[in-house]
Amino acid sequence: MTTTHDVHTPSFMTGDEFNIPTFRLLQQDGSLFEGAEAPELDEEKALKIYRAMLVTRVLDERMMAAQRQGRLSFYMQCTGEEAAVIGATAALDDADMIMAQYREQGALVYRGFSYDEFMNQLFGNELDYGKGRQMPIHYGSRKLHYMTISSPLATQIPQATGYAYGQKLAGEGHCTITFFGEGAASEGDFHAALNMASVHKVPVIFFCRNNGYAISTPASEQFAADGIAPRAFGYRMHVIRVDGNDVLAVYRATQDARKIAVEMNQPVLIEAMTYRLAAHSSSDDPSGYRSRKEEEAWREKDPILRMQRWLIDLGWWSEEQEKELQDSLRREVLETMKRAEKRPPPPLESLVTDVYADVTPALQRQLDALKTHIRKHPDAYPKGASSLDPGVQAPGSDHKSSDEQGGA
Amino acid sequence: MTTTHDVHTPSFMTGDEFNIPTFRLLQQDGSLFEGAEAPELDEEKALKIYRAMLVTRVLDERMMAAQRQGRLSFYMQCTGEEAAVIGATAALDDADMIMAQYREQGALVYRGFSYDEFMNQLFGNELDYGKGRQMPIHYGSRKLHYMTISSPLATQIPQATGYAYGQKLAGEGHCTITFFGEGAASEGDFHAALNMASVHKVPVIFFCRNNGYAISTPASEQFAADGIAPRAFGYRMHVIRVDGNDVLAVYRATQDARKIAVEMNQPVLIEAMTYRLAAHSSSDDPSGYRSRKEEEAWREKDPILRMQRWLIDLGWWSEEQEKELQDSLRREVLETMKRAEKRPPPPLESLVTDVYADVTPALQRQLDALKTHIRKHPDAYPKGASSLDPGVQAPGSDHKSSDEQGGA
Amino acid sequence: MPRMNMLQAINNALDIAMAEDEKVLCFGEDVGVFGGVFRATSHLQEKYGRNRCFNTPLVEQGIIGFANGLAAQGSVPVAEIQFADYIFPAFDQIVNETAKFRFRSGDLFNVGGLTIRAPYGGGISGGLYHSQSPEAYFAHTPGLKVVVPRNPYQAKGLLLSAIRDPDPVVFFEPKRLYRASVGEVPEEDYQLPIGEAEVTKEGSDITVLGWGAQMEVIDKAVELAEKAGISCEVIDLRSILPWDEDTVVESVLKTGRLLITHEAPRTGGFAGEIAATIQERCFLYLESPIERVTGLDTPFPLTLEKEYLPDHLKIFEAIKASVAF
Amino acid sequence: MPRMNMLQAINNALDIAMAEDEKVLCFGEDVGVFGGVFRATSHLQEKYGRNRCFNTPLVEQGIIGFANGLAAQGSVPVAEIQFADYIFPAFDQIVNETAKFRFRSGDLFNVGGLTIRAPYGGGISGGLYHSQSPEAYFAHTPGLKVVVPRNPYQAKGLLLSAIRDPDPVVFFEPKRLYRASVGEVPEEDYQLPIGEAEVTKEGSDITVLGWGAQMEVIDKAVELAEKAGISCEVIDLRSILPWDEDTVVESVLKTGRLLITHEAPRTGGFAGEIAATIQERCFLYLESPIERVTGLDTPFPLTLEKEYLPDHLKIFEAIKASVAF
Ligand SMILES: Cc1ncc(C[n+]2csc(CCOP(=O)(O)OP(=O)(O)O)c2C)c(N)n1
Ligand SMILES: Cc1ncc(C[n+]2csc(CCOP(=O)(O)OP(=O)(O)O)c2C)c(N)n1
Ligand SMILES: [Mg+2]
Ligand SMILES: [Mg+2]
Repeated sequence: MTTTHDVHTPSFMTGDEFNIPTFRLLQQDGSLFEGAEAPELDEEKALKIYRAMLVTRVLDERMMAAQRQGRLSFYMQCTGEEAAVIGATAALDDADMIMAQYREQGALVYRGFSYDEFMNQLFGNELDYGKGRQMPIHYGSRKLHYMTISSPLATQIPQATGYAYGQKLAGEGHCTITFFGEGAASEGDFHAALNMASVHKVPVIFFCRNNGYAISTPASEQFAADGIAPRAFGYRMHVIRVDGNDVLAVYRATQDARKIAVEMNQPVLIEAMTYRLAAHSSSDDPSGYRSRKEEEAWREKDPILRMQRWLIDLGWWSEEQEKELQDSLRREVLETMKRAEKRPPPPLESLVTDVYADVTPALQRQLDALKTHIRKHPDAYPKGASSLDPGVQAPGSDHKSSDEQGGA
Repeated sequence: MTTTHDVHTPSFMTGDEFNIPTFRLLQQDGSLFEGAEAPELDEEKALKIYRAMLVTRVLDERMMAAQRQGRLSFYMQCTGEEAAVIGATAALDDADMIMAQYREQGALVYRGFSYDEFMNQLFGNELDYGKGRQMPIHYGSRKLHYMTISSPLATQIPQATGYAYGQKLAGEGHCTITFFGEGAASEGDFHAALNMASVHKVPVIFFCRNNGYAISTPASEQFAADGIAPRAFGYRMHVIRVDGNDVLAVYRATQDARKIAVEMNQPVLIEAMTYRLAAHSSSDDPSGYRSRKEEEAWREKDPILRMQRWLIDLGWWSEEQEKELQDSLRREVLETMKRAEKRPPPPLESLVTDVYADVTPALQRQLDALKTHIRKHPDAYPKGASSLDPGVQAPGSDHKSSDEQGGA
Repeated sequence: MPRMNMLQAINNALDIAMAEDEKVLCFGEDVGVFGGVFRATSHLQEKYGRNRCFNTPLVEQGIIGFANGLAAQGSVPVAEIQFADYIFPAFDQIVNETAKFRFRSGDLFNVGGLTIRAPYGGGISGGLYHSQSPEAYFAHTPGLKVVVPRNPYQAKGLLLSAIRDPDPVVFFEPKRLYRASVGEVPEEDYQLPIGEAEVTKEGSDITVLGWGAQMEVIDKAVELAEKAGISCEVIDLRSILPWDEDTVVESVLKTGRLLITHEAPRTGGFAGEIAATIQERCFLYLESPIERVTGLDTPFPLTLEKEYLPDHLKIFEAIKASVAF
Repeated sequence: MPRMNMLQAINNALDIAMAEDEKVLCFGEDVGVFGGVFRATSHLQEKYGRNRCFNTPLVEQGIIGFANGLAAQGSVPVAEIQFADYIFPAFDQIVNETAKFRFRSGDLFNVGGLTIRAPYGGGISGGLYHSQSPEAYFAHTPGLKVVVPRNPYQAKGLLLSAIRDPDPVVFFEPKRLYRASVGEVPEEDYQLPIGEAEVTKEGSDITVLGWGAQMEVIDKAVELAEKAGISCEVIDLRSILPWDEDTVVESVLKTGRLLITHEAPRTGGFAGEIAATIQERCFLYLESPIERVTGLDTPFPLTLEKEYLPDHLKIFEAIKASVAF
């Protein structure tokens, strides 16, 4: 069962006997570390990555502002972690499955989720693929192989193991990546997922964004060990720790991880060391549990700036391009936001559809009763009434919505 | 957060980079390994340990036979794992808490649980501390600091962390040990327990009996790593692997672990490498999933024989003593079994007591209705009727039973 | 027609489903080489390979998490939980994930392919943790279907439907019937409808409703009642969620009386839901209060299991009381 | 008397309990320095130290497992689950362990000291996973007590009782009332009884029953009803398990009508249990079917939350329908 040698005096180990290094390529000034080699990345792809990082940042800034203005009920930023999320996504095949936690909108941006698609979800309007059922930031896209976000933490991790097992049987050479925070990694589901992936030789990449906090709980109160990485040893799983603010290192590590997953059918754990620069969410105020100084120190390590400098050094990007892009992105966000806000809510029927493949008789009865009730008190239920009364409902909006689904 | 060095080429680790040795002292012929030193253990204690191992073995043999004769509904043997369980228990303070899985009757034997106490539980009679509510082998003893067994696997592991945290706050220098199988260690509860114990610096010893199987599932389908031990690295927890059939090594390792727990307020993981020599339970037949040859190889490593040889070499034990003890134990088991079998069942009230500290009005109504019903059909419910009808009920048995509880 | 016990019928259904569709996978604790602790998956690994029928590590939350992912991917997992008593570590994956997968994604993704099988119920001297009947927990969870078969024929037909149903199904197998219940079962593929109750006996004085192993118990009680001159209509609910209100309503409108029985504790058990619905829909037709004959509001006992269980005598007495009301 | 909102009242109760008994500990995700995401545990770490009020790792099954062990040891843990929606990973520890601890050990060991607090319910634009009302799952679990307060005064008195109760209590706090519900709350220690409902308004035509945040909604509906000439008796159940059958029975014997409302989905919700019991105990006195006004049998929605919720208008209409039956 075990292949180890005997000893005759008791010796305890703690894991401090060995070190897990951090893989880094890019310094904050945009130059490579001595001895470091940039991954193969042509200008087009590098700029695609960079643009996705910038789009994500701008989207986050604008939407957080919109939330503060009361236009949006809730928001969560990826800010500070764009390199980790987008670097990893760029290293995958676009048809690989992504099962994310909630702070990974960058992955969607990279794969081409449009501003409109973001906004429809954020405002839960009739075009939201999720039909206005989940809180803002719970995106999903079938065409982009991005599993709809679910709030309960870590549940997606064993699901990723299962999804990837199915991919292995299908034999089309795809893998699944699952993103999660160092906090979520405390859940029992994490342990189950890694163990099953190892035992069943599953092509799945477990990507931990170790951003130092789970809401207010610092990593030091989340676990006593040197990060998440050493947990891989418990499952004899390939593991690498990477500087999560270093897009080149993340890209390269994920490329290699994908090879291990797809070619050897073995799971890999990646721990990306990064920092949640913003508040946990629009409901949070970090000043209660961490210092400005700490935040400032990490702001210095901004992953976008780091990549920008590298691109400028290479001559692939310029300050003018930067300014122009930022301006146009801001404009675009605002325009799409205005569009999305104005769209009607999903139809009343959406309350009972998709509970099952078909609406059950009991649910149909409940819907009918609700319709009768709302017809009695239309003013009390403006959203529900709007889809009941053809005068209020945008003509054909119902149909449009299901049309749009085709592109989900 | 992490203290490790940087590298600039990606390097994946799996844990194969380091080895976890197995701590062993005693060879199968009863002599110590070269360089090995026996733990301090006087004759009296050594014989107490040995006797407990033998009592456990004899109890298991007889009760399994009784099960086969149909006298008992179910049974589970500790056979092959006596050294692991009893060696560990002997290294503790008698007031340390034990939270076991179900195969650890040896610990109770060592602490002085009587044959009568075993039998009353096994037959679920009126003297069973558990009032005939749980299946056989679900022992518990408050006075012996042995938590009542619960069938759902691994639930006791985080409970042990909590119990030990309470002990730490109480400041009386006690710790908790929790026993579990390598199968149970796959549960999410295990991961939660270790992580919380590390973070909160809890005096708890996690003792894994890695006996190669979880019912029919071999360890190789339970996890891919080198045993359970490397999981400790994920939590920066002290860990030691020990030959579980070597009572001296287990004793010594647990002594040291207890020191770490109680003096440093730090948790320890012990992985005892052993083998489940018998079937999983009386409901199981291992011939469907493992070979006789494998079983034979492990039978050669019998932990009781190994200790016996050591004792005989020391002149603390003899073949005559062995025979005499075995014979008297067998007799005693049979006699107590007969006594226990004949005892009446727990009273009908025991169906509704202990659900809450006090019987609720609704439960009282349910009990009253049941009594009325049974009085109508006494023959259909001989056990329930016996405690209803004072003629059938042993006089004062109710009272005796609660008397006995005083010693639970 | 061959005779099978319930285990053989279940094994046969799994065999047919796996033979027909290579996307069907069976897994769980000890289901591989050993064929499951009750042997419901016997020989499936041999026939379909280790990739499609396998042991999992001992972690129910992982088993169902894994199964949810597989189903989302398009596979058709049939996950076994060794005992229904051990389904609770997977409760979050079932209640928050399985049940809400389609709804929350607006049907972009679903886990409709998933079937969760678990041996369930009492009567085998299993005590607290090998006897529970947790159907009511799942019946309060929109998005799930919950099915309990009463005999081998039903088990095969309903399990095949469950596996092919577009929604996730929790399939509870009354384990005390595994070997005890034997009957004729067609060798070929067939399905029985999910969501439809079955009137197994017509009668006029009272409707007696149950599911799973209680159906045998009901039959014994009804035999006594009929001897006492009471004409009973008997209904096997079969699907706990969604449940067939209309069939029950129709029956109660006729008989004017209803008795519901289940092994689970009374408070919060599914009989309460049925009673609440029926008193509403049949208010003016009820001639006596709807009776519930259930387990006590306690954990499941051992030595006094017989006293705890809602047996035929308790049902018989309740039938008499209802008719005499 | 000072005015407090529900959060302040809860914080005050915890403070009193911790000051009085050093065995009382508060822990959970973010409850330490931060004082909990809703700030229910504000300043407790400051006052009582990190040993008695602390953050746990993010693992609900561990939090409750740990709490069970602590309670068995003799401590008095008050464990917070950040949202009731996230209690399900701990379901096994609660349902199989907490609830059965005393019974299975014949009272050798118990976890009666345990209280589990969780913010619960809808109305805060929380969607599927920040809105659930899972009380019925726990109410089907003998061995647990389940309590839901309706306002700050009730919250403080019931929480102090829960902490000191000899049985484990699941304490659900209607989070939409946290800041919205403000009232007079005595500064000193007091307890309110667990297991007793409260008649908050007397009336003669119909009994309207609820708990938690629904009580406010009921009050609005009743106001409309009284204006329409219908005299309503209002009952706050307060304890879901054990529940106070006698108070409800007494009221229904008087009014002849019963309406029960909760936010949770209808099927398998606790209103079903109440209806089933009351139709049995008040059969001959009921003048109309017992009505249930509840959430739909779906996961909790977001954009159409208002349409989903059992609001005062739905209750008002149901009151009218019941009286007009
Ligand atoms: C099962 C569960 N428990 C608790 C929560 C509440 N919650 C939401 S986010 C969060 C912190 C997560 O931290 P981490 O995993 O580190 O991710 P990060 O926010 O840092 O990206 C918590 C406790 C939840 N969503 N699900
Ligand atoms: C939560 C849970 N799942 C499944 C079971 C059924 N079961 C009982 S023992 C067992 C195997 C345990 O193996 P291990 O932990 O290695 O202990 P061993 O029997 O080898 O001592 C299983 C699967 C259970 N009791 N609890
Ligand atoms: Mg984090
Ligand atoms: Mg084992």
